[in-house]
Amino acid sequence: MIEVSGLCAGYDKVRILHGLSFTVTQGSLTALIGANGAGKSTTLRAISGMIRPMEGMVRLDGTDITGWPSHRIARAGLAHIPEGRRVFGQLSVKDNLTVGAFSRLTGTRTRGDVAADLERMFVLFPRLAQRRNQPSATLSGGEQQMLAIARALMLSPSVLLLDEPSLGLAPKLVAEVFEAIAQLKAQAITMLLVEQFAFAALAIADQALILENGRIVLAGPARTVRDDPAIRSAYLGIDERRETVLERGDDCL
Amino acid sequence: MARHFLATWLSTGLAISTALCLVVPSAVSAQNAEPILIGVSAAFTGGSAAMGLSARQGIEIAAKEINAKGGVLGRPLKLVERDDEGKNEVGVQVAQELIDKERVVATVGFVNTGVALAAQRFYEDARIPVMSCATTGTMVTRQFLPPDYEHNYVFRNGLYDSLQAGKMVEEAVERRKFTRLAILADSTNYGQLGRADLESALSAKGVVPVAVEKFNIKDIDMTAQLLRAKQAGAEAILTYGIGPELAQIANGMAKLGWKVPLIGSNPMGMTSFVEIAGPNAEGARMVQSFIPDASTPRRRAFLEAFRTDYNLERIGNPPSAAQCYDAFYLLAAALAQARSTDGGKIREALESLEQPVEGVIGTYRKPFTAGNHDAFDPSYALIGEVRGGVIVSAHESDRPR
Amino acid sequence: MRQPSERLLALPLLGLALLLPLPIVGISNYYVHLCLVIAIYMILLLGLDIVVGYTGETSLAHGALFGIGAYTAGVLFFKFGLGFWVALPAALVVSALFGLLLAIPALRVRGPYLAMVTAAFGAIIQILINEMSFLTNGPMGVRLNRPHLLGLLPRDREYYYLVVGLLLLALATVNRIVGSSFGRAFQALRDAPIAADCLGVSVWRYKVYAFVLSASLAGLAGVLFAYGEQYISPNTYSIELSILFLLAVTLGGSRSRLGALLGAAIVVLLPNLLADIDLVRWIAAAIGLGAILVMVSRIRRAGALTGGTLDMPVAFCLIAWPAARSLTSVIDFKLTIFGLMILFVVYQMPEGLSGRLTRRSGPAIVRSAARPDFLLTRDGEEDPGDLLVVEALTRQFGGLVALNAVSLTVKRGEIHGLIGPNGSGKSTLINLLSGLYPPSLGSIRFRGQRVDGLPPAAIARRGIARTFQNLQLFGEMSAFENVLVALNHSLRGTVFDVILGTPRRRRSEAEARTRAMALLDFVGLGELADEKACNLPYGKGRLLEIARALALEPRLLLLDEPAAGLTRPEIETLTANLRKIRDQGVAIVLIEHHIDLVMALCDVVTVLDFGKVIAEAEPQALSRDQRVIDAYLGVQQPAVP
Amino acid sequence: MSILTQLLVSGMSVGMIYAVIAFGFQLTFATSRTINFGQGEALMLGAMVGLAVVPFLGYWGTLPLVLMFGLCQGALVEKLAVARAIETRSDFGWVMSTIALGIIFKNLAENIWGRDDLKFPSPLPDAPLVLGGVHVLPMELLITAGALALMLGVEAFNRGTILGKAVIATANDSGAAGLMGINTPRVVTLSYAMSSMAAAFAGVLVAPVTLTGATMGSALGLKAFSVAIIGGLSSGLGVILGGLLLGVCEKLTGFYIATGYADVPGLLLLLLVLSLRPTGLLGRSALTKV
Repeated sequence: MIEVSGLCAGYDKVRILHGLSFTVTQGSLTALIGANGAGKSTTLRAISGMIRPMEGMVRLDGTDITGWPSHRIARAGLAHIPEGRRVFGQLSVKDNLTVGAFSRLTGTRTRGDVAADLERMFVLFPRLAQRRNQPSATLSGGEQQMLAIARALMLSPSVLLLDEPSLGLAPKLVAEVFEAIAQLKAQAITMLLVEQFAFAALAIADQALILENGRIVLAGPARTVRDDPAIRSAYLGIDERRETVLERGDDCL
Repeated sequence: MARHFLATWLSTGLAISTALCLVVPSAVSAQNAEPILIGVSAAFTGGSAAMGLSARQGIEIAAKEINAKGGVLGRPLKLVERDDEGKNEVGVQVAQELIDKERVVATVGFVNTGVALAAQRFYEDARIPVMSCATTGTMVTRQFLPPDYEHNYVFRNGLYDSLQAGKMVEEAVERRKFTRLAILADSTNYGQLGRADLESALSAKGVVPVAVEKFNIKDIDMTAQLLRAKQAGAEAILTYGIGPELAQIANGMAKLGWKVPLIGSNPMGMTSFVEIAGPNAEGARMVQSFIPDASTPRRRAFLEAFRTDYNLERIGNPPSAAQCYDAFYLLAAALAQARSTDGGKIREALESLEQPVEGVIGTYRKPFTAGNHDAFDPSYALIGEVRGGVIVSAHESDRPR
Repeated sequence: MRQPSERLLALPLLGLALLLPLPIVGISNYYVHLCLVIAIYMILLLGLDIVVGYTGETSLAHGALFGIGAYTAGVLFFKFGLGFWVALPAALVVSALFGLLLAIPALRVRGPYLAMVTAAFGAIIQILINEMSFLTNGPMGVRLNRPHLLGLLPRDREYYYLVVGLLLLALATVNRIVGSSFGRAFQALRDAPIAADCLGVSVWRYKVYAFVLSASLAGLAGVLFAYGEQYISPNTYSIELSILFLLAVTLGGSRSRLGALLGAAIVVLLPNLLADIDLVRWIAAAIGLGAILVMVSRIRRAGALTGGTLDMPVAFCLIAWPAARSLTSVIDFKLTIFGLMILFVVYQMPEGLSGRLTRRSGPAIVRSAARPDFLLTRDGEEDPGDLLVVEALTRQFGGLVALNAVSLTVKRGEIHGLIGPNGSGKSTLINLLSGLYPPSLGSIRFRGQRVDGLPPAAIARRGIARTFQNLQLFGEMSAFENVLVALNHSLRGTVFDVILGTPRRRRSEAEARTRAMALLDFVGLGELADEKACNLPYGKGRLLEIARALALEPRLLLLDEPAAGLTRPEIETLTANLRKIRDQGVAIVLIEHHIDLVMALCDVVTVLDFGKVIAEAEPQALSRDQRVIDAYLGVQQPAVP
Repeated sequence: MSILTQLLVSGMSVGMIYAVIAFGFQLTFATSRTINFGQGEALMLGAMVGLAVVPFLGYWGTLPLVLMFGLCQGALVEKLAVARAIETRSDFGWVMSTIALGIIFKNLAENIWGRDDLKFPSPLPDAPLVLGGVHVLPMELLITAGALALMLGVEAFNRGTILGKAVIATANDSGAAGLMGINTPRVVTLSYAMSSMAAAFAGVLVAPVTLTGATMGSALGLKAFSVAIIGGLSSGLGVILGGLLLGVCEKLTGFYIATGYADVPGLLLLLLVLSLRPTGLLGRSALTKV
């Protein structure tokens, strides 16, 4: 469970987030939606410790984790799949997954059966199994995204933050990624999802948060947000055929 | 919290108490008479530090001895020591500081010829005598000769290059009859000035060196230089460099399995050469002004002082220490004779010392004249040899002066 | 109105005024010489500061450049018997040439790499001076005699005044330059080199300027040093000297004339101070006392002792005194003390000493009344109907084809939308149009001329301006200065006009200031003109980028997501502004995800997907295009319950 | 012919010395994009500490102690000079503070061990081996073997252990590594520790054949820096290649051109490499993203 209250964050002296407060309840999937520059990625980064919140509080499963460095938050059970995949290119697929279990292998977190989890990932993502010993830099974009998700799961997290998992993927792969997310939801992992395909994200989410210029302008059940034409025209753009045109992630190159 | 509290107050207390100590003037048993200030300018850091430190130690021992006997003119001698770092520009600053701020009556020291050449003009202008006791550049005492200058204030008792080069060539060409000689000199102005003197001394004997090579300070491998000398068919190597690199040459020769005699200038006598080259140093010969043996009571006391004052079994560079020690005595004698701290009078006294001055190198009888400011003549140049890890006289005839 | 450069000048001038009478009132030669060396070092540091402080590069070659100046004098004297007055201009020219040489690698590498290149450069120079005995007299060095000047004062005093005079001249020159478009350009290429290039401020050109200027000052210092010391030898100009100069800049503080003075004074005086053990003990006691006072005030403020009461620096200061007390001679520990000072300054005073003493100020801001006749472009020439014609443009990155045979035409005065999913190549297209990447294949014609393959600065000067998706502002400069940088093209005159402050230069500078302010007002940032760019909120930063791009007086404006991060009222202002810009005849290529903005503004929209143009149409027609819908929604639409 | 071979062999053994020091630059550059400008001093401290304990433990007994010392010294450098600079993202900061620490270490060593160069006893016979007319010291062979062993050891550590993988992960993407629960600041500290360990090890390796004293590091450190840049700060094979190239270049120029110019081709090579391939001979290049 994540509880965020009064969260302000940004880069250098520039504030991006202006006092966010929301809760992602245990085992639910919340979609975070907003235009480019609204502060979606910044929100995830401030929660996972990649940037230090300027004000406010973040709690993970009841523990105050505000201002903790990211590695400590990871050890507390929060996994963050950062935007742009960011796999460790020099390491093989298997080593990427092993490093994903770093905090389990080096003590503080309960170890469990890492080897078994590794095999489970290869079952979950059969494409990765074929490339097990290949340096991850040589994988295709879709495979890297699978690897990034699998790597995060190796932490056996209680909370998972996903930042634009569909970014730059061919439509077929997008569907695969969403399928995987749906499976995780079935395992009752708490998830916060930033997604450019707002329509698709709302379809699988329980709750929705709409972010505008660093402020939450609307929070509610995903279904309501999706089905209410007034909300859609006010926050998501115009008519539904074009709606996703609004919601695109950051551009690459 | 409590720990911080304690730590902070402890340190605060410490700081306050130390600050109080400062206010209480440190008890110094000063003699009543105002001391005579003598400047010491030498390299205590940098590449020539080994020689500079030996020089400083020699001077300090001499000053201590003289002060123990009541000083000069009833006044103690106080040393004002400054590190010129072997850098010309620092030497210039030090000279001006000693002259204008500290107002020394004379300065002893100087290791680097370049520093001496850059800094001496200020002493000359201020009419303050300089006893240059570890420089080797032949030019050092000849920078301000009449008639261009009224009087020359630079004196030296040290082995200057042309003297050393002459001795090295004599050893190589006359005594040992080598005709194919290679010169290895370092790339500093010490090495290159010496190289020039060596070449002219050789040409005076009608010998042209078969190879003239350079190496840098801190070079760790001399293969290229040695192979070039070997290729040229050298029968012996004349070196102009300082201890550590010379040791690398000796070691490099051993590595290449090419053993020809090494004949070097004064710094080959540095402890670092003998130690680092170890067995490869055996048989190397070099020009020395002083070979540390306890052959006279004076020398015994001198070596003993190093042991007690500096805890040194072996002096880093014995000639520098001995030359500077003697230089200080010469200066003290001149002060006594001049009965004045006026630079001009001291210079006059130095140029006409009436009493012989006994030093560790020898006894100086009228070492300087108005026309000659170098106390040493070729008879001061001895040939030392590394035997069993120590430097001894190579030739019987060179035994104590 | 007070010129800021004068304010900056005031403090060092004060220091110099204090130093000036010293040599007259019969002070000892020692101090005169110390002041002389300080003055000479200061000249060099003024130059080094241009490279280190303004362009943000590291140079370990300045010791060698200093040597080049000194040896220009040395060689002229030694080989040709030519004296000071020939050496002075000659050294400036020779060292400037070497600066030019040094600038070449600096164009290719930065950071530790550049540090190494400059170190290697310095080492080679030193070896050459040492080895080329036929020219330089090698390690034996060269002796020189000071020039005869007026003969009114002793020679060394006269020389001192000469050096101080030249220092003031150098100071004034550097002040003029860094306060001018040159200084702004230097800082721009430090903060955001890519943006500088895209604003027509050629990184290449200004880096060369900076290095040449810096090298000439080093050369000037070198020749003065040679005649000041009257004896030079190669071993002086080593990497240690270069490091010493860098340390002086660090200690004194960069981007500050006062810093140069302080830095020079510290590195010259420190060894002399440390030689005096009693003085050192007093100073150490004072430092210890200061540390105690700091601690006491901290306890007062916190109301109790906390962990912060005794931090590392304070602890260091506390042990300074007992340490000094226990040592009989600190001179042996001189370098340690030096090192500790640097660590202290790097962490406690990253701005250097001068940063602590003064507060920086930007250039004077010209407030102007709103001008209804404000024109975005003053270029009278008529554009062709097809302003920009892109044909079969392809760009590959390794195996990835980011842009695949894209063709499009932007007409005069139209707003051309560019949309498409992420990774579809929109930003790549903008980067190719602005010259950041050369195309792999294909051509770009702008106003009828080929521009593909031209460097960004050249393209910018032909009339294509852009903004960046990830802000590329000159962070350390004010909003006003950010716009001024882009107005460099409107300034008349050369670097000599800047140094001399000629009327035509002043006039165009004043015009530029007025215009910069007008542009800021135009985008609605007039109130924030003084604010440092890095302090601006995200949305304001985007507006500033637009103002900056407009300062180029472009015929084509490339906007990469200008509305991202803007609030609704801001978006409305932006919409209105973009219309105004178009109405003045400037064409716009607009990448934007706010679809309502695209719909409202664009005359035509091109849709990219996977590097290819999949549609080009009027906005209204677009929403009915099945290919576009597929690209956005994905062919296999996720199941919706 | 035998002269040429001799020069090549001598150049290569010197080159391996450069390479092993340069290797340390690479370790820290990978994880933190910073390097220790006091690397030469780390080498010197290793040699001096080794010299201090060698009479009690013997050469081989000294090694583990020196390696431990190197680890600690590197960690100290990182804590004092680099950590804060990384935090504040100040480029100039770490350059100046590592230079400053280097100066301090050198000065302290001068005051502790004196300014003279000292003899470091060689664990192997001083007599050269003659292999096909080429003379080579047993110690030189040990240096080459030791340097290779060290590099292979570090490589094995990186490939084989979870901690090593964490180091590579941090080098690849520090931010993402943090998300895996890797304490990246500590990994940077570790890389500095390993870098200084490599330098200290190099110190004890080379001390018996070079000069051992407080100033031994400066010249070597600078040479090693050139090597790292020539070879590429991101390539392990690069530093070996760069080292060999520089070492051989020096010897060949010294013999065939003039000994005074021995350093010039190396420096020219450096300038050339940097102007043609700024990331070094085997370095990877990165495209600036806008």
